[in-house]
Order: sequence, then structure tokens, then C-alpha cells
Amino acid sequence: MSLDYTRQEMMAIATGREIRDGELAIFGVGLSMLAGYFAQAHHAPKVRAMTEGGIYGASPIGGLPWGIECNRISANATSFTSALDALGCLVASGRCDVGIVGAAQVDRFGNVNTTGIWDEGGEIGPRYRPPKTRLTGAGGANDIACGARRYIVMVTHEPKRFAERVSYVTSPGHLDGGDARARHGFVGGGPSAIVTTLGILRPHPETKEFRLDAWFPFSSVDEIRAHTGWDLAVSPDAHVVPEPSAAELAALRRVDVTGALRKQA
Amino acid sequence: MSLDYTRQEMMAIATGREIRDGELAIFGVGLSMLAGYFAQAHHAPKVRAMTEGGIYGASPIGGLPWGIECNRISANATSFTSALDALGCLVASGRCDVGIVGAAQVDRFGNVNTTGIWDEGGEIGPRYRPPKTRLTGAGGANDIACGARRYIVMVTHEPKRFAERVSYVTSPGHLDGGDARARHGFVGGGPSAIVTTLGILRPHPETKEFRLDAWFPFSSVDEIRAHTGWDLAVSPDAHVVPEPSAAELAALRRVDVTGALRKQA
Amino acid sequence: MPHEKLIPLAEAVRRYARDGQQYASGAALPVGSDAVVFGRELLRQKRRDLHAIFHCNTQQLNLLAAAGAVTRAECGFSGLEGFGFANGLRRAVESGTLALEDYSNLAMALRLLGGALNWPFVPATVNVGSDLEYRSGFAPDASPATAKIPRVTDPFSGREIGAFSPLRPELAAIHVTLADPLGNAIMLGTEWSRFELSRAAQKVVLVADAIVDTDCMRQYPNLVRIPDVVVEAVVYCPFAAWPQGSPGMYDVDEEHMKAMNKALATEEGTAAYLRDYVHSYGDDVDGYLDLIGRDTVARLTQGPSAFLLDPFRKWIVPHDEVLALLDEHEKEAA
Amino acid sequence: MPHEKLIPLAEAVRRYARDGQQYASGAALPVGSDAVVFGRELLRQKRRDLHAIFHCNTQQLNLLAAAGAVTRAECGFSGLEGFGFANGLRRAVESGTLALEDYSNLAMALRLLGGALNWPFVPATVNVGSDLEYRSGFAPDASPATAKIPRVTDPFSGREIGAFSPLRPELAAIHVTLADPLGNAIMLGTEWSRFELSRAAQKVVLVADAIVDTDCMRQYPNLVRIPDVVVEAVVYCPFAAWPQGSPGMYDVDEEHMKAMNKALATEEGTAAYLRDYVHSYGDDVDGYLDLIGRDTVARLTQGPSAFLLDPFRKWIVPHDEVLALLDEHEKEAA
Repeated sequence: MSLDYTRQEMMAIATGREIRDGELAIFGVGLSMLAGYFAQAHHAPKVRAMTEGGIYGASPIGGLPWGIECNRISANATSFTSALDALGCLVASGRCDVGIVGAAQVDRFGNVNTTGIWDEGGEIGPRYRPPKTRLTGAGGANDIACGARRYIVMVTHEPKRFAERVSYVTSPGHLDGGDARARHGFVGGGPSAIVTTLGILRPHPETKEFRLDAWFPFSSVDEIRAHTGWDLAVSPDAHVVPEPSAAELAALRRVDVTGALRKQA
Repeated sequence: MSLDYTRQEMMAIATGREIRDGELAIFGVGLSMLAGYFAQAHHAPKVRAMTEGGIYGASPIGGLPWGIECNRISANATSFTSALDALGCLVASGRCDVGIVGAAQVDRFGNVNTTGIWDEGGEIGPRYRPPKTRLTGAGGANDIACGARRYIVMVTHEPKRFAERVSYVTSPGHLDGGDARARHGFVGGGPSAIVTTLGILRPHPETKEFRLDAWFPFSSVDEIRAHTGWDLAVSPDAHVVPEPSAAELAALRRVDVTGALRKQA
Repeated sequence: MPHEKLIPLAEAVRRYARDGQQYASGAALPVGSDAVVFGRELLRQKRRDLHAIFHCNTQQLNLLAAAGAVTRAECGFSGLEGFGFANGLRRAVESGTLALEDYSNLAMALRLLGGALNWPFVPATVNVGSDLEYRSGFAPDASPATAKIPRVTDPFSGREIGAFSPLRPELAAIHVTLADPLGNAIMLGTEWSRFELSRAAQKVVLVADAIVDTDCMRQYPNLVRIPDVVVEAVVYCPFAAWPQGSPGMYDVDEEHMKAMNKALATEEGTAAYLRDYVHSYGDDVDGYLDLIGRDTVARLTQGPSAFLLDPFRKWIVPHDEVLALLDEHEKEAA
Repeated sequence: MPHEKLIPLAEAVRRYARDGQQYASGAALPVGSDAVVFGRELLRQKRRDLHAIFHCNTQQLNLLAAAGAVTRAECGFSGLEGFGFANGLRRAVESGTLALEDYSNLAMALRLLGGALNWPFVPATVNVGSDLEYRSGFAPDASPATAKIPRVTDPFSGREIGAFSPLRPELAAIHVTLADPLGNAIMLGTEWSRFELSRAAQKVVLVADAIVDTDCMRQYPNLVRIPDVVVEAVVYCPFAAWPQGSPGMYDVDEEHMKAMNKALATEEGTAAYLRDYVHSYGDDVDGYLDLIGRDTVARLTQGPSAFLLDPFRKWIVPHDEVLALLDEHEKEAA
């Protein structure tokens, strides 16, 4: 299949469409930041973006920042504060409207694992053994998962990444489903969407189990179900996601000046 | 009696003598600040002075500051931070070596009242009635009293100010005496001296009851006992306080450029 | 330059201030930075029954209390530092018309931090063991008070400490030295607790001595401790803290500080002060500066801390240009 | 100008760093500001068995872990952001030679705040309900962990929240942009948690990209978020964060970031890296800059955030003058 956009670009645009104008938003690095600033460049010019370190009012220059504190995102900021401020006063407090987080593994209730992968069965077991593959840990994602009004998970759609149950809950989604989050008093509403390289999953309003909500033009219900590690339900309203418009692609590529998203299939 | 220094000057100098070089010290306004900066000007050049608002490295210019945030103490600072920093990270944490606080009323265990004076018996009673005379409240003095390694109370020596028991404990001294402070887990050591317009009281090492330790050259044991509202014990080592030296007076008057302490008897 | 969040003082009070509201002012220092002029406007618009949350008393709280506009107040310090007792506040407390809840200065900062972080409580290692814990102005019948600073058990050591209630004031008027029209602010001098307050308050109105271009913020982002994302509106008012001082901008007006506090000691004096210094000037900034007196304005600007403003002067939007922006706003609103 | 607290890097490590110590680095950001050069010197002086407290992993922790100098670590984030996984840290964790205790980035900031305030615990509304609460790298047999983030009951609502243990690291090496010889520091770019760390640590060594005259601090006291009273020593080292970046000063060295992380992925690569980039240069600052390469130094200094340094350039003490001050210090010490 030949497209005039990549799967990563579709994923970034689909994620960006979740961001509404005027929202207070927190983005991580990489794809997450591109998706967020694409939204700002395209349909949400008044989105109020910040980073975990308390960089306010900035937009990336010279290419995708290497980190949330890279000079590429520090050169046009209007305020620098601190992690305590950004993640505490603005995110954990419940003020932040929306966050975007990445995942190495996600499960049917939207719980996110970015800490480690264990061998064979994938279970850690009763003793906390070192993982076979150590990942990056929580970062600010746990804080966003607890505090942001809603958040969006971005993840590559592969069976091993879509587990019945993540082996380690780094960032709480809807935990065991239903109103499980309420037990912990989280002020945030939990994950509102999982945007993948193939489509979009959203939680059932009651059970909070993620269902297929939409597939990308180059994908299908069958392909997505085949790439999901649990028996993925399909929403009665499931539909195809509109292709990126020319304006959307142009806006995204203005943000992704170095073409990070075009280098991958 | 004719002196070449005032009682307030003697009190400020006696207080300043309590401050040792290199100490991290917090001063309030007025007499307390003059005493502290006198110490810096005279025998403790490396005293590290700060205010409750987080003004570091400053010394007053143009006269006694009107407040801890007055431009007279803001014009040569090396750092401005915040109340949380100064009173929290540096004082309540237990890092600050010494503080100086004022008192409207003090009792035999060095408890300080700066909140209010009630009518007649002076007791508030079981209901928290409004005071007959409302004073200034705690300010940072309670934080200093809880957290500073030691603190010095400055107070005019009058019977009504030296009560058997203060009607309201604004800033804890040694509470009921002995190791009463330990019950509340205070990291600070409590009041080490009460410096008055007549002399110096210090706590008994065990009971923590304040005893007369020294009288000013223009006062006497009898005068001080007569001006104290409880039966003041006299330390076996009680002695006369050395008069201010010429160098001390000169240093004090360099700090007190507007002569605030010379205007009173 | 777009006016963005820049609105006139009178409009800010109309829009955000309500009778019975929890109202906080920052920095709320007795002699230094405070949005005193916002309090004058609250009285001009007859706001009443306020629940004042002032880290420290200031001439603003002193005035609001003297005028009978405050029924409850929470404070760390209730005096006027070198200017003595706060006569207006004192009179209201002694007469029992204003219930004052006492904390220490650190406690107020921590309670604002707790509000900013949306914590259910804040650990208290100060104020415990004193009458700040045992006596409550808001619950005078509970003696010793148990609900003001209740105890909590540290799960690591098993020992008890205190717990402060967090503060989330409905409205905060925060005095800053410099603000841009987007709501980014620079404070010169101690922050006191303005950082915490700006995150704890549900609505924040900045009251700025001067308006600067946003380029100033881009040059000094580390000085922008209050970013636009937490700000509702920006009010321009030179000498907003008068008669108190603003580091880099102007000194304390010693004469007026004393006269004002003296006036507030009596009902008659307060009535005269309200007539002469609250209800006397027009809605415009120039009228307010005339009230202070142009000579006084000039004199107080020459203070020893004026050099602190030097790096920022080139970005300050001239007085007339700010007024033109406000006019533009008025026309759009009409 | 007196040298005051200014001492050579090697001396700072000799004086303050101990085997087995709780060692924290600030800002400890994977790509930005961090006292990476301090970690190199720790290895040059063969410090080992460190308990690393890094808000986030950095190339410093990556290197220390790869070299086997760290046995315990506490982190909020253990990757290298845009540069991928931290291969050295990863290898140490996967092999079980380094026990890593996971928290979130907010948790680390709050735990430092708790240490700064000397609280017995810090309220936790994040990290609870996830495996950050239930799994402990330091107590692997306790599953679910109960002592890592125990529960505490809010006395106001009666509901349970978590409690974080405060951090009070024995030593912190804090990277700052500008320091004066007294120990006052200005940070450009996000503070991350350097403010909290500077108060939480028992000993603080500043590692500054440039030394400025104290007059700079008097002009910008609001930027001096780390005052001298909390600082033991000041180390001068341009490019102290290399290959990471320092806003206003220099950009990330992308090439070296990648090469370094690739090297740390294997034992052999780590040995080669230690030989070439840790044990290869002399004790002097110039030797270190030669290692980076003068061309690279010049190139990285031209970055898009360089204008942030402009207001402060006139106070920067020239390289040779700082070295002369250090020579003076050496002579006195001898």
C-alpha cells in the first residue's frame, strides 16, 4: 500500500485531533510532543502547552526536541519553573485538561507499562525479580495518569504490546475496570483513548474496557483484532478514521521539520 | 541615672552578643533586626542572616527597615526566595542556628504571647473570646520557636509582661518545663535566653524554668525580681553584664543610623 | 500588541469579586508588595462579608476590616511591622465583628502549597503544641480545638504530627512588579507566597505596577514565576501597593502608612479615610495617581532599590500606550 | 575577588564523596542540565557502592551504573528521552547488580521537598494504586510492598492516601549555569528539582558552567534560587553537563550522546569509554575541554538558546581569571 503519509503521521494526527483549543495540555517527548504541537499548529492555536519540567509558552524550534528540557524547547519559552510546579500544581492537582503518554505495553483497561518486560509468562511473580528488559520507568506518566482530566495513550499496535493484563502497572488506566479508580481517589479521569499505529480504542462508558472505536484508512477491524493480545470488542459505532487533510499534513510537517515521523513506515 | 547608652541599646547589644560568627540566623523587624545586624557589624561578620521572606545576603541601608521586605533590606540582597523556603526549608527544618523574636508577654518557661491580652484575670476561658487587646499574632515567631536550634526572646521588663503563665501560647518556649517540648517532636531547642530592658534570664538546664542570669549595669537583682510577675529564681552564677564597649556602641549606631534605639530612655 | 487579558481594575472587581467570597491577596506583606488598590476597589463596589485569606495582614486587610467588609480572616501575622498594630483589623477583632483564625507565617505558606497541590492535608511540624493548635477563632466553642490542626500519624515512625487544612481561595488578587498582557508575571523582591497562591487560588487576577512586552518574559523565563496559564486577568495600576512599597518600583510612603493606620483606629477616622482615599477618585489610573500626588509618586520612585528594575525598563509599555490598549478593550466590550 | 568556596573538581570529590554514600545529582535530566562531569570524577577517584538519587536518569547515572559504581538507585525516569533506553543503567538493572527503586517524576520532586522541609512523610496522591506502590526494588521480597509508599489517613476526610518517604541525600552535586565564589547560583532553563534538592541535601556542591561576580546576583536576586547559605563548595567547569545541554550555554552533543550510550551497552564498550573519556584527561579544566574538542565546544555554544545568557555575560569572570583564583587556592592549601 502506498500512502502519502506514514502510519506514524496518521497516529500523530489522530492523537492531535483529540486535543481541543484552549486546553491546558502536557506532552512528553517524541511522538507525543509532535502530536500535541501539531494540534496547536492546526486546530488548537490557543492550546496551553507545558512540559513536565515547567516550560511554558514554548514551541519546538529546529526539529523534534531530544528531551522535555532540550534547548529546542527552551529557546522561546515565556516561563521556566519546576517539576513540582508542572507535575504537582498543574497536573496532579487536577487542573491539566489533557496529557499524552507513550506505552511499551497496554492492557484492556488502559493500564500502561513502561517499566519492564519479564521473561516467558511475563509475570513478575511474588518476588520483584529484575526484568528481562528494563524500560524507562514512569517519568511523569504516572502523575499524568493520576491527575490529568483525561489522557491519551500512544502505542505501536503489536500483539505483545496489547496484553490482557500488563505485567507491571506503571501508570494507572482504569485498573480493573468500572469505577476502580475511585478507590484510590484519583482526581483525573483516566485514559480516554488509546491511539495506535492502526486505529483508536476507547473505553466502554461503564466497564471501562477498551473497545475498537475506529480504524485508520490503511487498516481494518480484522487487522486490529489480530494485533491485539486480548479479545478486542468492537464498538457498535466503529468507523474509519478520516484521512489526514492536506492542511493537517502540512501543519504536522511544519512541526516535524526533521521528518522524524516520515523516516518510519 | 545618666548613661551614654540607652536601655534599648544595652538590650540590643546583650542580644547581639548571643549571636556567634558564622551562624545561620533569622531576625524579625525592629529591635531584633538591629541586634542581629549589630552582631554582624561587630563580632560576627560571617553571620548568615536571612529574613522570613527569604531575603539573603542583605544588610539594611538608610535606617531600620520598616518591615522584613522593606526596600531598605531589599537593595543589596544576593537572593530573594520565599516564605516557604526561609521559614520552611531553613527554619522549621532545623537548619537555622538562631532566631530572635519579640514578645508582648513571656512566662517562666519562656513561652511567648504575641496574640492577645484578655481582660481582668487574663484567662481566655473555655470559649475563645475575642481579646481585650489584639496583638500581632504569630508571624514567623512560632516557626522559629519550633524549628531554630535556639532562640532569644527580647522583651521590655515589666511585671505585666512577665506572667506566671502566658494567657495564649503563640510561640512555644519550654511549655510546662522539663522535656515538654519533646512531646511535640520539635527539632528546635527552644529559647536559650530572654533578654530584657533590665537583664538576661536563662533556663535551668533541667527544669527549663527561666532564672536571672545577669543584670545590666543600671539594674539590680532586686529591681528585676520586682518587675517579674513570678517568683524569679536567681542563678548561683548571676552576675552583672559588662557595659557596652565603645566599639560595640559604634557598631550598633552604624546599624541604627536613624537612632531608633536612642529615642527611648 | 493585543490586550489579551488586560482589563480595567473596576471591571476585574465586577467580574471576579463576590460578597461572601474567600478572597486572598498576595504578596500580602504589611509593608511590601500587596494589591492594596484592589481592596480599595472592593470597597468602592461595596463588596462585603469577605472571608479574607492574607498570608500577613496588610494595609489592604486593615482597611477592609476597618470598613466592616470582612467577617472572617485567616492570617499568619496581623500587625503592620514597623508601623505597629493594625488598628482597623484590631478594632474589628476586639469588637467580635471579625473572626480571626491564627496560624504562623510558615503555616499559611504551607496551606497554600497544599491547595496548589490539591492535597487533602499538609504535614504540620510547627504550630502544634501551642494555642495556634488549641484555639480556633472560627470554632470558639471547641476548646481545645481539635479540628483546626488535627493530628495525623506518620506511617514511617508511628509518631503523631499535625495536619494543616489546605487553602484554595476563590479569588486571589496578586500584586506583581511586571506583567505582560497574556498574564505572565515577574516579581521583584521576595515572592513571599505568591507562587503558591497563584496555583492555589481558583481565579487569579494580577495587579501589576507596569506592563511589559512578552519579549521581556522570553528573555527572562526563569523570572516568570507566574505563567499565563494560571491567570484570568491582568490589571495595570502603577503604585498598586501604595502606601506600601514595591521593590525596584517605589518605597513605602511612611507618612501615609502612619496617617492611614491612625485613621483606621476609629470609626470616624475610617469614614474620613474612605471618603478621601477610597471613594474620591475616578475609575481611571490617572485619577488614582493624582490621589497619591504626583510629587509623592516622583519622590518614592527614587528609592535605593530602583536599580532592580533597570534590566526590564526597555520592555515597559509606556503609560499612555497601556491606557490606549484599555480604551480599545472598553470599545470592544461596549 | 576572594575565591571563597571555589575549589577544583578533584578536590570537591576528594572532600565530599564517599563510598557507599547517598549521592544525588541535579538537575538530573536525561538531555539537559546535569553535573555529568562530577560523575566522571567520581569514577576517576574510584568511588563505588553509591546509592544514587537521581530525579531522572542522565548520562551520569548511565555511566556510573555501567561502570559498576552504583548498587542502589532511586529514579523517576530511567531512560534517555529521545536517545532511547539508558544502556548502562539497563544492563546493571537487568543483571541484578543494581537495585532500582521506581517512583514517578513528581514523587521524586515531592520526596526532595519533604527532605527540604524535614517532614517525616509527604502526602502521596500519585503513584498509589499502581505497581510503583506495590513493587519495591529495595525490598523485593515484600510483594505487595507495604513500606515503600505506606498509607496514611487524612484526618479531615477520613480517607486514605499514600505517604512518600522524604529524601535527604548526603551529597548533591548540582549543575547550575552561573555561580559566584560565595555559592550563590543562577539556573537558566527549568529548575527541574534543583531548588528542592539544594535544601534537601546534607552537603551541596555547585558545578557551574561559568563563574560570575557577586554583583550579578545583586542585580538579579530573584534569579538566585540557590543562595550561598546552603552551599559547601563551588566547582568551575565549562561544559559540565556535556554531552547533555545547558540552556543559554550549549546544546546537546547529539553525536556523543549516541556514541556514549552505545558504548555503555556492553562491558567492552564501557571499558573503552572509561579509558577514552574518563581516565584520559588531566585534572585541569583545559584538559577536559580538549577532550570534548575545541571545535565541538565552539559549535555547541552557537545554539538557539544562547541569547538567554546575554544579560549576564558582562559579569562572567574570564576563564583565565577563574583558573588564577583556583591556583591561588591550591597554593594556600599547600
